[in-house]
Amino acid sequence: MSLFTEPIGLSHFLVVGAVLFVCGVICMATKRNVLGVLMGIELVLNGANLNFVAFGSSVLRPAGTEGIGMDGQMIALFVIVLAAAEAAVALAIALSYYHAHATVDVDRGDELKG
Amino acid sequence: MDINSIIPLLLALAWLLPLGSFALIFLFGPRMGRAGRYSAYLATGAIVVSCVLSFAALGFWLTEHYPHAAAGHGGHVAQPISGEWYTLAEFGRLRLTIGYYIDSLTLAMFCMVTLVASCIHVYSFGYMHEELSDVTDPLAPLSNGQPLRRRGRYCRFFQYFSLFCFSMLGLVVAGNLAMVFVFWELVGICSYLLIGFYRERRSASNAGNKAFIVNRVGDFGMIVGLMAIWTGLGTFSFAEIFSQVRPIAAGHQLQTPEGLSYGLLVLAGLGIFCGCVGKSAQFPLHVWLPDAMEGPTPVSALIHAATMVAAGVYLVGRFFPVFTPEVLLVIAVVGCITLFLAATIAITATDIKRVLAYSTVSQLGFMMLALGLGGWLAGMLHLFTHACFKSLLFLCSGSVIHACGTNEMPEMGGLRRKMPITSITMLIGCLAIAGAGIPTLIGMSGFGLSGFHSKDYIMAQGLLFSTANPGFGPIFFYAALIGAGMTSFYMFRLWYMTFAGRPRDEHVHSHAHESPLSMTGPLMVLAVLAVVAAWNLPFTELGLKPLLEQARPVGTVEGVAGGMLLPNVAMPAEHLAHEYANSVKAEWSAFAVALLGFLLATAFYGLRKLDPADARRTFSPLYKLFVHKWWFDELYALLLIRPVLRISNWVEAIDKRVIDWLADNSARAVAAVARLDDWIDRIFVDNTVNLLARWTYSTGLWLRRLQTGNVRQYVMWLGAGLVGLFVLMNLYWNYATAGG
Amino acid sequence: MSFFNFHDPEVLRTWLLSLIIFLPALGAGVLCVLPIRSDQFFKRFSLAITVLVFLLTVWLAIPAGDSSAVGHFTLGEPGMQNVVDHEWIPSFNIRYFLGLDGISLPLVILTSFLSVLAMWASWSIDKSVRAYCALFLLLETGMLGVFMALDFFLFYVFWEVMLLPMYFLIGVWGGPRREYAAIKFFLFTLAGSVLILIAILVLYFTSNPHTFNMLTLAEIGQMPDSPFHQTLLWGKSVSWWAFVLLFIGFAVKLPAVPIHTWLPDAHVEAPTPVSMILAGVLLKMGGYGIIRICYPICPDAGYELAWVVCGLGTVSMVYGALAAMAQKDFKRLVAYSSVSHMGYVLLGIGAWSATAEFQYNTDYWTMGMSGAMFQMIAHGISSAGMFFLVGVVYERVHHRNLDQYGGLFARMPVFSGISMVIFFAALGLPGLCGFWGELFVILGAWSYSKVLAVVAASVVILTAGYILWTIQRVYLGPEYKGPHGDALTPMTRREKYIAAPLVALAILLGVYPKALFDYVTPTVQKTVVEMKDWSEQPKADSQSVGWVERSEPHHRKNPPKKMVGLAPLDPPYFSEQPSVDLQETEQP
Amino acid sequence: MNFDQLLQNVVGDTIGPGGSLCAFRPELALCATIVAVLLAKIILPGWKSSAYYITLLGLLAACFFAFPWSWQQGGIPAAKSIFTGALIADSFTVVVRGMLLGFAVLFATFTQMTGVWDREDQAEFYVLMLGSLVGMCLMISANHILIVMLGVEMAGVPCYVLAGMKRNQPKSSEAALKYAVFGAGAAGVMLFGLSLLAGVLGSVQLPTMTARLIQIIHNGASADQTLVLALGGLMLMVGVAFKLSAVPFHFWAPDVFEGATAEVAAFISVASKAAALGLLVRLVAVFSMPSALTFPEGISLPPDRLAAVADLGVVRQYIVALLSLLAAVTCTFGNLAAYGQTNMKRLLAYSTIAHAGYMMMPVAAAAALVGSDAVGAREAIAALLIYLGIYLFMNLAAFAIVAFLRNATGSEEIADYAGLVRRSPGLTVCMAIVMFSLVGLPPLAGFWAKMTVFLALIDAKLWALLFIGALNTLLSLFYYLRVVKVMALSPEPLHREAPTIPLTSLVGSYCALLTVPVVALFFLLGGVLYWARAAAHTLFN
Repeated sequence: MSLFTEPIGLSHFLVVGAVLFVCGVICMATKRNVLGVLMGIELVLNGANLNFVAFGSSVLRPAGTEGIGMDGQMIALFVIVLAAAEAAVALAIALSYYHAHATVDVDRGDELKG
Repeated sequence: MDINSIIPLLLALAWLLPLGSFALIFLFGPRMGRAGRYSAYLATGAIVVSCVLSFAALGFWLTEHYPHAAAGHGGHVAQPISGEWYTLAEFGRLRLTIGYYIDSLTLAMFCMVTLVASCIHVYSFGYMHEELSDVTDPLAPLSNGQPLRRRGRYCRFFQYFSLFCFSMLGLVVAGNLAMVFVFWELVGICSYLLIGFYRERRSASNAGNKAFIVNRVGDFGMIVGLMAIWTGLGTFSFAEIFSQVRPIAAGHQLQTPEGLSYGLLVLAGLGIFCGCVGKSAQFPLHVWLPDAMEGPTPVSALIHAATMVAAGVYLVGRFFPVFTPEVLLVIAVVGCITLFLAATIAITATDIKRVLAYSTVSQLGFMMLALGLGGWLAGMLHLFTHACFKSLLFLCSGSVIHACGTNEMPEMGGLRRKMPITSITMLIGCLAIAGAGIPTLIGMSGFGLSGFHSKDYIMAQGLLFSTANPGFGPIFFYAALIGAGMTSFYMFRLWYMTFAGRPRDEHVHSHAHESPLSMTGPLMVLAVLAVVAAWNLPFTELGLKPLLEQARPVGTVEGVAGGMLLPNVAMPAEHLAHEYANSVKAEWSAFAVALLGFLLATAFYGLRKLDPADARRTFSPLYKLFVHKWWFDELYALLLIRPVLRISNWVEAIDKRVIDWLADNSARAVAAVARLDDWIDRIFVDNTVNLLARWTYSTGLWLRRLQTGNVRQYVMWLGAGLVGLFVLMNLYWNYATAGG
Repeated sequence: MSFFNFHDPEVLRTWLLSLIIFLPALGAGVLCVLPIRSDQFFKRFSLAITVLVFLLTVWLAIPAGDSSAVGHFTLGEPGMQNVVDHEWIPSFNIRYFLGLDGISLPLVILTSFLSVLAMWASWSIDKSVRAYCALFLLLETGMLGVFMALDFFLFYVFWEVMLLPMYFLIGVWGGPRREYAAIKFFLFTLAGSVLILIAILVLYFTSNPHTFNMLTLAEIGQMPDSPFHQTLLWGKSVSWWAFVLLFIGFAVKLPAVPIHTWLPDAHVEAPTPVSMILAGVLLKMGGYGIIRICYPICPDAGYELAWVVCGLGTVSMVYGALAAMAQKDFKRLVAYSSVSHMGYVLLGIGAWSATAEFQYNTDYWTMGMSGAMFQMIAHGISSAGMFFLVGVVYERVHHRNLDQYGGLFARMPVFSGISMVIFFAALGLPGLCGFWGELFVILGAWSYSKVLAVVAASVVILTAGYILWTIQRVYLGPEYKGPHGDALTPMTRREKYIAAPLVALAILLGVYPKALFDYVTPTVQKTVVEMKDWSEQPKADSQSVGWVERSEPHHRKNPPKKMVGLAPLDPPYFSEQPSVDLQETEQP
Repeated sequence: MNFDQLLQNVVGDTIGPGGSLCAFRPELALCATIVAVLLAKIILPGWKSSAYYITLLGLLAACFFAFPWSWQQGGIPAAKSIFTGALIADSFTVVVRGMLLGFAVLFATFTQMTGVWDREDQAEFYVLMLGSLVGMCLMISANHILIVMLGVEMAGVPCYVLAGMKRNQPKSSEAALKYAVFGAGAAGVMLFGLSLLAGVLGSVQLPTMTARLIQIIHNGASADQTLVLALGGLMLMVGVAFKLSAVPFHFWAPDVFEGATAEVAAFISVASKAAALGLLVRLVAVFSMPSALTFPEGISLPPDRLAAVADLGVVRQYIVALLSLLAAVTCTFGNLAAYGQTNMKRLLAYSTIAHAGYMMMPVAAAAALVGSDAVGAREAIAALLIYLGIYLFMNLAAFAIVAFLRNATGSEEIADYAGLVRRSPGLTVCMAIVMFSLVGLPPLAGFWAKMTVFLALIDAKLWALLFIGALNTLLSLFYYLRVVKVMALSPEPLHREAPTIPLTSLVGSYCALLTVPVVALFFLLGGVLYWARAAAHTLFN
């Protein structure tokens, strides 16, 4: 039976998480706008987050297996905070980048190479 | 008083005195009087004193070993005095020492060398006097065409002379082969220095190099011989070598010692002889001696006539017991070729000194021939007599050159009246070398100048050998005969062209004058020697022959039996050669050819009945051959020198082109790789990312059209790296698990 | 802390040897910080240091006789003397282990002696003298250390220490193409020393217990069932590989064809004093390394590869001589003559190792190897002299083109006289130092291979050829043909004083070689006898194919190194204190 | 258990005698310093360099707390986990942390000396540095997924800012952006990997995860389990590799080093690398060997420990393969790429990459050895620490000289160093020593760094790595030598004269101070060795 027919379970969450992760990476890799890139980062982190939460939930866990329990949720919270902090820093850097280059196009920053 | 201790002492003194004078002149030479004129007295004093000492030593020797007629041939054999002065190096059983090996031969050599050397030293006073002041050397032109003016080098000349005397005496007294080799090289270097005495002249320095290098070729062979002996017998000392090769147990007959196969024994003999070939200018290494005449005439007289070149013969004589018959045969052949070759060249040479040089080579050939045929005494005797008359001849020629200022005989002539002493002494010399004398008539035995006796012995030995080995024996005898004939021819040709007839070059003739007493004196002394050298003291048994007879190597009295390789070649016993039947034939034939040569010379140059030019024309091919010295120099240049130089250039090229090329390029290669890698970093990475990006686009993902920029490329590479690593690890994993 | 208890001879020895090695380095340090700016002072100071070191080494060389003063050398005593042995890095069993025997002592003295002369010859250096002197002194420390070190690791360290000063001395004070020459020298030597390092590690790990002690390693290597016999790679034994690596490393220094090309460039570009040191001392390290390390530690490999060694030696002799004959540059010519002369060393050593094959008469081996040693010393004297003389004339006329000399005899008589002696010494004239080494080497080679010996003997002709030709082109002839003719002034007093000792030594060693052999021979004989015993061992399964079929007898189960390593609890710095008492000193 | 009992336990475990906090004092000191610095900026704005001195004070205090005074008497205590298993406190933590703090002291002084931050944002600089330092301390003592994540982020994020702190400089901000984006991406990947691991292994505490891993392997892992585990491990490794700037995750390094100031470059190249290696060692140690802390109650395990060790063999093999691959590629790539460089900082960046490669080798060796002899593995880790300790001095010295020269000439191009030896010989000598030490020539400490690593490789029989390492040593010679050549041999350029920095000056003496150990440690290896072994002592048991 396939994912689509079976009831929502752990694997569905994981699939979504994986998709988020991939989207994030591709977004980072394709967006020229700094903010877009930062969004990509958020997507990646949240993909991981989703995994943690899913693994942590006692409902989704197959019976008789050890899970990570509350740790999952806790880590998710921490990651959210981390993401926020990182976003702040990244935005600040983006700002100074904008000051320096008068644009937020990351492709303009190609002085350093080789 | 024990001669075993006193004689070595005397000889050591006689040997070291010249060294002392050398050191003194080397250090203070130029400060000895004006232009160092007193250095001459020092050197001469030294050599004269050592001459006296040598004769004293001889006297002591005679007190023990007075030769008796009764002793007969090889009857009384005197024990040689051998010992060591100090040790050079010691490796377990192997010892290398400075020692001595003294028998009557050594003593005779000492007396001869010192005596001749003293004469020549005195002679040099006069001959070299121009070196006292500044010298103008027309033969060394400067780049601006002017002749070179240089300081005189009077003291240097005597300094080198002293060094030479030291080396020569050391060579004679040497107690082992290594020591012989040491002084062998030293005399070589002395001759190099003295040949190149006029070092500004290109010809002189070339001749010096030629002499030394050709000698080195000989020494190379000698080293091989040394190696064989050293490794086989574990010693260099003559006494031990002889006792091993000719043990008493075997009645002093030649036998191969353990550790040395017969082949190696032959090789050793050949090697040693090879050294002698170089030193004594035998074929094929004879080419250096004529060029060596670039040196001052006293040098030619002392080194290149009387002593050094004889050293080769001396060594052959000294090492005689170790030579197998095969080696002796080789020696004979070489000697035979040499004496003929050199004589032919001497016939056509016009440079007075070169004529003498070639005659020297030829005479040395005679000695080698004699030794090779087993005529030990003959060879040695000829060595001594030749030393006397050849040095005399050279000194005379020197006096002539000194008077005329040229070496070319065609520019001389008619000097008889101008320089009577020189001409007469030279005539004596010619007679001596030609072997003038009265052969054995009924009853009374043959009698003549010194050369007569020695040559007579050689002829006799040759004849005897031919009878002993009828197969090929006669060749040697006839070659010797022809050689003797040519000898008398070119010697008298020389005398006639120089002294007889009317002057050819008025300018030269007008300047000519008799030399000062310092030069004529030695001439007269040597002339006397040239006459009497081979005689016994009247009414005694005391003379060169019996003296040398004492030194005859033990076990060779009865000749040398056939060897392993050539069993049927036997060197006959020498005393048989003096049997009446044999010697009378030899003497008369020798006398006849000598006379013939004399008459021819008279006919050509004395009475001018025949014109040399006709002869040249008739025999033009031969003449060309002779006058070009058989094209030996050209041959060597073509076969040896140029190839070596070319090879050395190749080697140089290899170094530059190949090895360095490799080294440099490997370095460059690394750098190139680096650049490539850098290039990869710049281009390849970006492009892959581009490719990757385009690929993602073309896969029709629902992405917008994307353009790659640096940061994003990096991120892309992050993902790519992840995937790549994963794939790699998977591959590795499958491989590893599959591999077990 | 009894390290200053000078009544203890051990302590005195330690101080003496360490002083000899490190005094120059100390001087270099002082030189760097001195607030003086006078170049003359720097030179004088460094000269004083070198002289001091030389005197100390001379003190070492004085035969002890019955008075056993510390440091004197006991003649006829073959073993190690003046041994100094302290812990350095105990956890790797690395020791500060110095010692002298008949092989190393002469080289040590040669080093200090040439350093004095070279330093004195440096008077003409005028470019940043302070750095020059400092580097020079550092170099001397390295050289002395190499010859004294008995701990393999220490040896390697000193070996590398020489590298950098030499690089800078050539690269900064050299001629026009100095950078190329310097880099070339550096890379060649470094590549060599990397190989040496690998070999050292392999031996270290194969020996059990792990040790860097050369003498112990030699003992292990000569054991009947030595752990070095186990197969390492491609069916070749450990000792085979070690030998090959070490040999290549040393052959670069020696230098042997075809890895010699750094030498001519380095010499041509280096300033005169550096050339003197380079030719006089550095080349000897190759030979020393082979004698001291390669053969004793890997006898079987040496036995197996003797033909390579001897062959290389002979090839180098011929090759160098031929190449020298083709040179136009005076200094290049001398450099190539060095290649040729060091070939004798290689041949002597190699032949020594190989005669084990068919005869057990140790005397000939001893002779060959002593000859090699003698040749090293003699070449140290003659080549240093030649380079100095070249430098003298180069300083005057600033060119080295052989075709543009001539007539120097008239212009500089004393100089020419000295040159004659030195060049004849190089030519191998009897009565001068060059002769005996060559003679004994060739005589020794005969018992290994007659062909090689004959070829080697033939080199005397080539040698005579290029040396005489050089003399003719430079000193003889009517007049000087090159530029700056008026600058050809006679030798200064300083130059005479530098050349005189070289001439004197050349003559002394030529007339009385025993003076040197008395030091060398006993040790050589000992080594040779050891080798003989080794080669007389039953070698049923050790045929020259290598050691393929050998099982691995000494494969270590749990290495004792770890036992040492397990104890991090002992306080940190006790391990640093060199303990004075000799626990397990050099071998019985 | 009821709640207050739990509370009791927690409190006792945290602040009780020998509780977690006393093992955590250095980090606390750092945090306090951060606060102090910020306060000082508000309270005494007049005092220009207040930040520096307070930082120095705090760092010294941290060092004091970090120094293991008790070892002399009690010997090295066994490892213990603190904060209920979040962190692990053992000799490794102590030594590496001490190394970091010591470096920080030198570094702070150095920045104060170059005075790039002698502006109003000096305080921020030090705060960021300290914050990053705290993150690093967490990294090296991580025992829990969360701590791994936190540590990496805390260590990383401030560095992004530092890289971009040169205002209005395009290069600087560009570098910062690249660093941030790349770093964030790497962190994301790592986090995802961690989530996978945690999910499959059903735990977030590393030792427990190992235990589960053993269980799974023992019972035979299913294919997809293996796949997910491998992928997760790989993603985790990506995060570490980014910190290590290991190929192919190194792209940020050259750009950041060039864009940021030399000071920041020094910090990133030494401190964050050391921390990353610490983390790597932690992970390898945990996953390659069941540690004493591995067996919490309630997990059924294979009968004995040996079996467990055996079970982990496959994991070790995986780790060794991965690390060897990365190490070989990194070291070769770095060395070769360094050739073409003309900018000194860029060259040093590539050399840093190369050295990261060298430093991963002993870890691989350790992983390879653990199974057979743990002692050998410890030796390998000790080799790594020796390398780190020596590398710290060499690189700091190199960057310091670069910075001083930049201050003097305003250029960081190698070509502009030409003829430096004439003007400031002392500095040139220092640079030469450092360069040759980076090559690894005796008698310089760098030799021991490489030597010990190679010894470890030989011990682990990783011949391929050994060969590559030796080869690279030879390769690296060229470009280091080039720098020295330009400084010493090349003639002084005509248009401008090289700067004059005598060793007697302040900065000169600082360089000398950093160079002395580079020479001295060669002869006094024993001390370093002692500490390195002490650090490795508590690992793998």
